[in-house]
Amino acid sequence: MQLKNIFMEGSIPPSFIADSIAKHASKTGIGGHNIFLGQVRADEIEGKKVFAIEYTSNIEMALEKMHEIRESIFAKYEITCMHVHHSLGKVNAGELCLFVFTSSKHRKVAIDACTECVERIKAELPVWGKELFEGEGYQWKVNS
Amino acid sequence: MQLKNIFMEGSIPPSFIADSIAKHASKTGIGGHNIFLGQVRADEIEGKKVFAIEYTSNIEMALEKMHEIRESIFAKYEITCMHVHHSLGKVNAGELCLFVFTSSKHRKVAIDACTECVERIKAELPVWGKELFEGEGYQWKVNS
Amino acid sequence: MALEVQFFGQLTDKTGKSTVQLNHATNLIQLKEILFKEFPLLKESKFVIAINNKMATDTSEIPEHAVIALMPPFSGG
Amino acid sequence: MALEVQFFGQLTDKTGKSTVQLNHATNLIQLKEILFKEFPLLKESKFVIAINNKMATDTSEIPEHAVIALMPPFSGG
Repeated sequence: MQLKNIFMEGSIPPSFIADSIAKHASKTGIGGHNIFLGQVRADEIEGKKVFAIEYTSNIEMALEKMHEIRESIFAKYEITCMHVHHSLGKVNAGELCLFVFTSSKHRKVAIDACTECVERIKAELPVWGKELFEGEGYQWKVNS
Repeated sequence: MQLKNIFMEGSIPPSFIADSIAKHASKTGIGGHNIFLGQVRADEIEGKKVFAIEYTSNIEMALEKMHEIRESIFAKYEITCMHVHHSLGKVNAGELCLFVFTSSKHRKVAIDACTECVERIKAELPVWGKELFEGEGYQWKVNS
Repeated sequence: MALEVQFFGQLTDKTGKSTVQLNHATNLIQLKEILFKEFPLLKESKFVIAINNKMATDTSEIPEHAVIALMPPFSGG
Repeated sequence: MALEVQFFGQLTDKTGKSTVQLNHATNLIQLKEILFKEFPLLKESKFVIAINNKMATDTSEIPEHAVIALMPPFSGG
């Protein structure tokens, strides 16, 4: 089975999101899209400021898990399509690292499917973020 | 008081959405964005197919109501910003007619604020959609 | 010409116009009587009424030179 | 060289490397004993283990030439 690749090197450019939205103009059964975007925060921890997050993953396992999440969300919600993109490598503060995009005939379905997908990605995908501090040093990101 | 204009003539281009997203790169306290997009469906009603929706509004009242909705959502949710754009005039099937964009430090806040805003827009803004059929004829849209 | 009455959405199909000028009516009950006589199809229509951009009830008083908006159920988005 | 063990995220700080080759271990209890001896800092770390990309428990058997992944709490997004 060919697994869909969700990973891209570096940040997700806004133009990539626009292209993805534009591709749905031919799907005239869609009434609502919901998009979640994760953006890297310049958090300050004990006087040190995060300037970027560096993402790594157990890629093969992450793609298998994402396939499983996708299947279960398509089974649960009447969505027309779902797209997921996650950064690997360095993403600067203010840049986008996660893009989850669901579409459906009805808005509530798109919103609920997107929200559930984001939660599952954060909890279940073997991906790790290393928060790099300005100057030097780092800490490992912890998801809440 | 100068009310923010949410209306634009015709459909909302995906590039407009990308520009709006890109403007948030300098707000490095944001951790999550949520975007809802309404897209015009080519519904079929008794053999007739919707090819566009034509939107009209009681504009002054709509902008006052939107201001009230904005204030109450900012009071209820810890969001960094919220942007709303709605089409007036003709929007073809497959094109976007509504763009609601919220940002927050934490993802759940952004998602909840966006969802509530969309619901309130649909229920409370004096805007009307006229569904235009291919060939001829129309019917007035009813919100569910 | 003391009042302007505006019709929105599907109400424009019932009245054939988007606005009419009326002599004064003191409250909405009286105003609706006048409108229903001129536009009988309005009687079967659902709508809310705003006076000078504020939502009104049947007993709301109508000031001079008011702008009255008859608005059917909203269907934006 | 019968087993490959991979470390992810903060575990690479505890081991100083991202992968090691080990002789065979029959199950995860035995494997962890070997790893904890070589990398004592791992003992205080939280992680889950996958064998050939499948989540495993302490009693899971380890096939020949397996790839074992030690993964700390996920923090994607």
